[in-house]
Amino acid sequence: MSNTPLIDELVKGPWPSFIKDIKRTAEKNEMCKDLLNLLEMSYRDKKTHWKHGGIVGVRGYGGGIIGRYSDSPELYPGVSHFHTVRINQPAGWFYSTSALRYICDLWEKHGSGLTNLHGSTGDMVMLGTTTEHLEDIFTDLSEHGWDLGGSGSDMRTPSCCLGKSRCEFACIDTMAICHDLTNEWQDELHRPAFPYKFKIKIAGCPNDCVASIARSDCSIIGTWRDNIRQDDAAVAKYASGELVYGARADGKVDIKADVVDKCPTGCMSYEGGKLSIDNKNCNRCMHCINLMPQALRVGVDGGATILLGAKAPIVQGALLSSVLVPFIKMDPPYEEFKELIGRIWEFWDENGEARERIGEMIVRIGKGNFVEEVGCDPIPEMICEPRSNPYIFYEEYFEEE
Amino acid sequence: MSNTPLIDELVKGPWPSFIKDIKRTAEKNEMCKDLLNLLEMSYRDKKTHWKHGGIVGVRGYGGGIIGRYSDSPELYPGVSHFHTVRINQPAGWFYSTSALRYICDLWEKHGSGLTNLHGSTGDMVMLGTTTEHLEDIFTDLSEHGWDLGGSGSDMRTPSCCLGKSRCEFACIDTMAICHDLTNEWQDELHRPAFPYKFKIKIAGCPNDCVASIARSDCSIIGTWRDNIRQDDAAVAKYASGELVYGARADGKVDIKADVVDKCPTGCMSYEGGKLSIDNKNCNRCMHCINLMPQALRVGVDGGATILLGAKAPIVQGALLSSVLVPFIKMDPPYEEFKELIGRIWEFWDENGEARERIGEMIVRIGKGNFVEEVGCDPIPEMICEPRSNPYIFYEEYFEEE
Amino acid sequence: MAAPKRKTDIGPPHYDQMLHPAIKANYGKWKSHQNLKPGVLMHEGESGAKVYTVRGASARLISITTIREMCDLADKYCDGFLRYTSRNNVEFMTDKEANVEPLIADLKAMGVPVGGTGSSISNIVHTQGWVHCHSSATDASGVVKVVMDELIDYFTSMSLPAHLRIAVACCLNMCGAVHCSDIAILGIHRTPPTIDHDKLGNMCEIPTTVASCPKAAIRPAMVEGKQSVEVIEDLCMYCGNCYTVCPAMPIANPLNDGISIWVGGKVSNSRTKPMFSKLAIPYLPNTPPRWPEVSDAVKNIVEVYARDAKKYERVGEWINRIGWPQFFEKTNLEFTKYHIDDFTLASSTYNSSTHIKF
Amino acid sequence: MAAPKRKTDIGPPHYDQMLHPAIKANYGKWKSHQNLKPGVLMHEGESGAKVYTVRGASARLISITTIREMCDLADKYCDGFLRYTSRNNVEFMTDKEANVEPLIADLKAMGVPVGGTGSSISNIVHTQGWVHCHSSATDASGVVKVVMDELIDYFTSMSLPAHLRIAVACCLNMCGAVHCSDIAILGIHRTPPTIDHDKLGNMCEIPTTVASCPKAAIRPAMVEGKQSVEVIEDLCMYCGNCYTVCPAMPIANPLNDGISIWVGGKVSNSRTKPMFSKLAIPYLPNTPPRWPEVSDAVKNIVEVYARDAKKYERVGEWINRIGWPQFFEKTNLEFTKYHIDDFTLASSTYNSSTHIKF
Ligand code: SRM
Ligand code: SRM
Ligand code: SRM
Ligand code: SRM
Ligand code: SF4
Ligand code: SF4
Ligand code: SF4
Ligand code: SF4
Ligand code: SF4
Ligand code: SF4
Ligand code: SF4
Ligand code: SF4
Repeated sequence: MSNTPLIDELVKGPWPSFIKDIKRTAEKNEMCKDLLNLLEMSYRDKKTHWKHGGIVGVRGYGGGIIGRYSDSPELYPGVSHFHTVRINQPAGWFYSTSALRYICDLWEKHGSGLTNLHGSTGDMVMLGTTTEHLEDIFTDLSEHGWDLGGSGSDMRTPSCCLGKSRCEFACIDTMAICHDLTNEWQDELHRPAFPYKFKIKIAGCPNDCVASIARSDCSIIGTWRDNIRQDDAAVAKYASGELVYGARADGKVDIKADVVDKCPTGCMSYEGGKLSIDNKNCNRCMHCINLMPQALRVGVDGGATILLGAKAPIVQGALLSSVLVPFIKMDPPYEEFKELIGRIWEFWDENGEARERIGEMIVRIGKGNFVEEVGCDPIPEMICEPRSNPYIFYEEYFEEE
Repeated sequence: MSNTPLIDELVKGPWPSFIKDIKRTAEKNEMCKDLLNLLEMSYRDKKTHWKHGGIVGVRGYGGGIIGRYSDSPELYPGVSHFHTVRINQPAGWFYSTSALRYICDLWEKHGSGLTNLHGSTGDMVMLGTTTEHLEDIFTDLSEHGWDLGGSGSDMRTPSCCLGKSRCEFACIDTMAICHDLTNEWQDELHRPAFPYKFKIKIAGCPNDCVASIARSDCSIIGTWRDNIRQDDAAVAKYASGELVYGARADGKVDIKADVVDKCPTGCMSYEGGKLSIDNKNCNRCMHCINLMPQALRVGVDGGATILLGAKAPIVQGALLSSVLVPFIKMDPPYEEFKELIGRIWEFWDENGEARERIGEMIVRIGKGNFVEEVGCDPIPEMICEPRSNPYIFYEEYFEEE
Repeated sequence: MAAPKRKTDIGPPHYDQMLHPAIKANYGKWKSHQNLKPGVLMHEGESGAKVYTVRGASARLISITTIREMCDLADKYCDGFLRYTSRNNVEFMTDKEANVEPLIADLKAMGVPVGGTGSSISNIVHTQGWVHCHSSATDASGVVKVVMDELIDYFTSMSLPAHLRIAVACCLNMCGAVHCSDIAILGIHRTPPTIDHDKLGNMCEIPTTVASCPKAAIRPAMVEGKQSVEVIEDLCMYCGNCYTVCPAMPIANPLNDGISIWVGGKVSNSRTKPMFSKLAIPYLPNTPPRWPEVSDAVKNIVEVYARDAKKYERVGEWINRIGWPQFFEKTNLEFTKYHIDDFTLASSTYNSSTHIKF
Repeated sequence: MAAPKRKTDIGPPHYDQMLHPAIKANYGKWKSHQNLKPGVLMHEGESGAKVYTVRGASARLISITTIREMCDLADKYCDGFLRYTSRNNVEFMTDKEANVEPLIADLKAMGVPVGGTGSSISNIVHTQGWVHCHSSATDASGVVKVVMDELIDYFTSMSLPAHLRIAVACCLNMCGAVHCSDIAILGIHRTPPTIDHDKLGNMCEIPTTVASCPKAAIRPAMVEGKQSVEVIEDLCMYCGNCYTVCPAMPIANPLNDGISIWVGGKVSNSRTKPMFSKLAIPYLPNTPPRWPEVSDAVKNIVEVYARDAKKYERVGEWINRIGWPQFFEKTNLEFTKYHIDDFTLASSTYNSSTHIKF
């Protein structure tokens, strides 16, 4: 009988099985074997068997490694140390097989052979190594042109959707931006000096395929200022069913019901076979473009909306990013953007409390104050609605003469 | 030249002038004269000249009188004391002229002759009398079948829209309910014993013509459970323009655009001249009925939605009332409703902090807990959406055996 | 001499005694109504009975002189009955159609505008102001008068896209449904309270005073050997609740008190849910006797709305359709940091989307 | 022996080296795309060039054995290039249409389902769980496996009304976009932390520990002569943040830890604004290895949605149309007091209207 009857249940079924995969690799790797044993124990006890992480790292770096120790080193020595190495992924998660094979070889030599492709932040997450391997891993990586990602109170590894590399919706060059910012801020990435973590995610358009608005302290989301490009001949083809919305099995588009009536601003009309868009009232939601990509295209005057402050619930409740700059051009070298972030970091550094994300600080000090302090003008695009409570801190008043 | 050049400016213009009115009355009443002088002073100084009220009242009552003293008794002795008497209005603010004339006579004798018909809570607000008159006023009033309204931390004078007396939309008999509750709870109205004020307002339908949802701790709003009554012949008349929505100058009803497309639930359709309502999905917003009152009528199975907690901003921000009971029959003697309010008061009495409105207490202790404590079942109608934060206080858990 | 009779807890007179016979006869048996013209309603009973209502404006702050005149009219045309509305208008009801026009003529002669029904601007709900309240940052009745002088044509017609409801409150206590009005005019203080340390200890309970502050800006303090409090001025946003609780902390400041304007609230459930009003103008100066800045500002908002909104759109519904950026653009109002909420629900008002119009 | 070269701060390799030539050639010059069938996209450049993408499922927790197999396929069909998506699927791109079907066949042979495009259920974003995290209340990869085993037909087809995105997080830290998912599966603790008073003073900074609690449930305390803290259990809602900050306050409790289910979140700005997920099921037991309660619950919600929603309605948009009462009715889920928010924005979630369906 198997040692691991519980997790063996997860070998069954049509979805790719991580247990099967670990088992295959365990044939050549002791750490994998003990990981399976430890995991079986968790499945039995309904409890994690990892201890609170210790601080481990590589020389000169304050982040990039997550220390991890099991609570049962005597039982399963193979995973008594089982640290994670976060390798900074190439922008857009594109790989040559030679690059990937190099990583596999490295992890065969220095680790458990297990990875997450990718971690939620975007890194290549190399699961399971021991402290003694860390320096070698780092040296090897850097020799081959790779570097570590972030962890702790630093700028975290930026990530992005594939943008202009394979998407006609991209209003900004997400991968170029991601690569540039990552390099510009290597020090902020590798040497934690902030009140808390700071994540940047870049999406090419409001579809936000990298979920930046939900999970980055700074969301850079592509948009456009001019008009939706429209190809009337293609509209007619959608109307006739010659073209379909391919992303649904049942993709025949009813232009009135599926497009016009679903436009959130009501700025479209379809009469006598003519589709018209009142672009001044379009809020760039993407719906019509998503449905009829052959007929409608984003404008040509691309740039980004900058939003700040998304984070998970703890401590004061989850936040989504919210608008700071409605439109900014994002052309290299991105000076205007970088200066803005510089001012934001400076202000956060001085005013953020320990373990206070930027979004929490904005709520605490008031978005109006924050906006002013980082040198932006308060504008109604920043909010869904003005305050309804009358608790206003008036800063100017008259004095008796 | 006039003594009151500033407020004289308010005699001009087409809207009824309260200054003109006070001036006319000042011819016979000294208090009016000095009120004008004091007001002129406020208009000049841009500042109130009333002092923080003192506690005055009538024997056996804890409320109904608002004490008021001017800060300039030496200048304007006529208003050195200028208390308000709140007389409990008849339900629906209907009067016989004899009743009103009695009040006028009383106020000619014992007060300034000035009133608010009506105060925001609903009372007849008799402005300006002195402490010595109070007992006489009360005795006279009670002899003539009148009583005082509320003030302080008591149940405040309930008020209601005119309901069934003159409105076909009324799903409940607002005036009967208002009168009954006012009488049922005379003690609660006259002897402040609550943590803070408690206001009840009753509207006959979701149009809420008494703004109960914005300004009553307990809002009783009429609604119906069965179907909208529909008269197809009248629908056709609206379609043809024979009938119009009279409340707009330009009241011709375009049934598709003005009614169906504005229905918030999308539960109506109008095809081939036939108007259909999917009543199961109607949320009783009233819009279609408002627009075509000759064609559509509220259902016949009337009752009320009970909502709790509206209040002005101070301290923790304004609240609107929110749903406690989606539907309750409101037939005399209203036992079920009264028992519910009894439980609510009991719980508030025990758990409310000083000067904490019931709405604030509900927010503080959690609406789920409140609902449970007052013996209601938590139901999704109470909320717009379930919690999005994971900060749940689980009350039940397993113990080791 | 016998003590005068003194009954208690008898409650208000029964409304039955106050109803016109035609109202009583059709009570609970109404079928429908029509809005015949501005200020005139006709309600029809199941039986076919008809009752006409004429609605007239009232200053709300009215004297017995005026009330008696209203009674005279009710005696003349309405068999001795009348009523007031939830917005303080006066209503005359009769079952005699022939009475309607003469009644209107008499009302006009008396200086009472007729209107306020349907898609109009009805009477302004308001509060005491300098006429009776110690807490007021501005006058109420005076502001109402000047604003309605300016907007009277909207009272006497039904030309707006939908109902438009205005309210005035003279301080943040907001007596009235000010916080849910299409347009709200709100008196505000803009400087922290002053403290009379000599009196505070005697006049006020210190814990209650401390607890009264929404921003926790008040702390107990010994001042010159006296038990008193101090105000952390950086935290104070001038709500005046401390003054409500403690008379030794007056907050009125003639130089700085003023008026703020709020828009887009509603109460009815018609179409959309009830909504709070939102800040449009953070501060206008207090300029009695005719507050021209205030009446101009309100008029401007009304006019832009009247031009731009679609049929059956309340102010808040209109703004929600066009978006706040366009509201500020079209009304030519300045957007400032004060518009951005910073109180407890602030984060729920941030624009967490890329929905932006360029 | 010379020390090995050690460069720092060189950043990641440039993506240029990682791009298929056809991707490079059309970079920034894409015109449009089509979704040819589940898991297969075709992008068309301005020049007329076509690139085919085949998307395969991945467990995300993958070993070098699997990665090398993926590389083999990329070498065989895609000139040695591949990528991973933001939801951890693997994508193979080629400009040779003829390669598509053989590639799919090889993937299937390898046990890799092809799909996840368009109106499907794509891969489940998830976290570490018992495989690597000290904080986890449940496993992540195992839960993903059993749920996707159940829902695989929705991955390999595009039959849903719209995209459906599921995420799993193993504790309230919610690594991943769990809080904005159509369906979120969240590991939860349900009992307060225990305190190791012997270790706390040495291991943890007491002020930081006290500050870590969202409910102010932690207070400094002397326990048996040791500097430590105490937890006011009535205030604790088991978030585990104290444990994150202080290892001497473990919160895992095998008897009571479990899973909650959340619905209706979204991230895209398409049509509606991004939305948080809302509580659907407050607690399901932790039942490894196959968590049948969890996979059944998720499947039920998906099926009701698939039946009831209109075209192009995400889960949250569907619920907003029908209303939460009908959501609970149609899914046959129990509504409890736990669903009613009681945290800082609670009052904004109350139903302040009479909009109710009977
Ligand atoms: C590895 C990863 C999960 C995964 O399986 O992919 C991860 C794992 C951990 N996260 Fe995370 N987080 C990871 C992405 C996220 C994300 C998603 C994202 O970055 O897009 C979030 C939500 C967004 C956000 O940042 O708010 C996230 C929110 C947290 C939080 C809550 C932070 C907050 O402000 O609320 C914590 C707690 C903390 O910081 O102490 C946390 C803490 C942790 C720790 C370090 C546990 C701890 O308390 O110290 C976990 C280490 C697990 C381990 O042993 O490997 N992790 N964490 C992700 C990083 C991989 C990568 O680098 O690519
Ligand atoms: C490959 C990927 C980007 C990447 O850099 O990795 C991607 C690629 C595309 N997305 Fe996406 N999206 C990707 C993650 C996302 C995400 C993020 C997420 O799921 O965490 C979102 C936000 C989801 C949300 O709202 O919760 C996302 C929301 C969309 C939408 C908006 C859908 C909606 O109606 O809400 C579209 C438009 C559409 O498909 O109609 C879209 C459309 C597209 C298009 C059609 C864009 C294009 O023209 O090429 C791409 C093919 C989509 C497809 O799968 O049918 N993509 N897309 C991601 C694939 C993930 C996966 O493996 O499943
Ligand atoms: C007379 C009246 C205004 C009017 O001109 O109509 C009024 C006048 C006062 N209100 Fe009011 N309130 C009046 C209706 C309201 C309403 C509206 C309503 O009842 O529908 C509200 C908003 C709804 C609510 O209750 O929240 C209202 C909210 C307040 C508040 C704030 C309470 C809160 O919880 O936020 C205060 C402050 C207080 O209670 O200390 C207050 C306090 C006061 C005081 C007693 C001033 C004070 O601080 O002690 C005012 C006395 C003025 C005077 O000298 O006459 N008044 N007050 C209204 C009562 C007349 C009547 O009985 O019919
Ligand atoms: C007389 C009065 C009730 C009372 O007991 O005093 C009343 C009476 C009627 N209301 Fe009202 N409403 C009265 C205050 C209100 C209020 C409260 C307020 O303004 O403070 C509201 C809520 C306003 C808000 O949302 O801010 C109110 C919202 C409505 C509505 C919904 C309008 C909307 O579209 O939002 C209707 C329906 C309609 O007119 O189409 C309505 C309809 C009606 C009808 C047509 C009902 C009927 O069938 O008789 C009555 C004649 C209305 C008219 O003026 O055209 N009544 N009505 C109140 C007159 C006040 C005044 O003098 O102007
Ligand atoms: S976010 Fe926009 S640009 Fe980026 S992949 Fe998605 S659809 Fe394309
Ligand atoms: S992008 Fe959205 S808002 Fe703009 S026209 Fe298309 S559907 Fe309407
Ligand atoms: S609330 Fe309804 S019942 Fe009462 S007066 Fe208004 S419309 Fe009529
Ligand atoms: S009452 Fe409102 S929700 Fe119901 S059918 Fe009429 S418009 Fe629609
Ligand atoms: S709003 Fe303020 S100032 Fe005006 S009456 Fe009410 S408490 Fe007094
Ligand atoms: S005015 Fe308001 S905020 Fe200022 S101290 Fe007084 S109670 Fe506090
Ligand atoms: S969600 Fe919690 S348990 Fe899971 S990886 Fe993140 S921190 Fe660890
Ligand atoms: S688990 Fe959360 S709520 Fe409970 S004591 Fe710890 S930090 Fe506070």
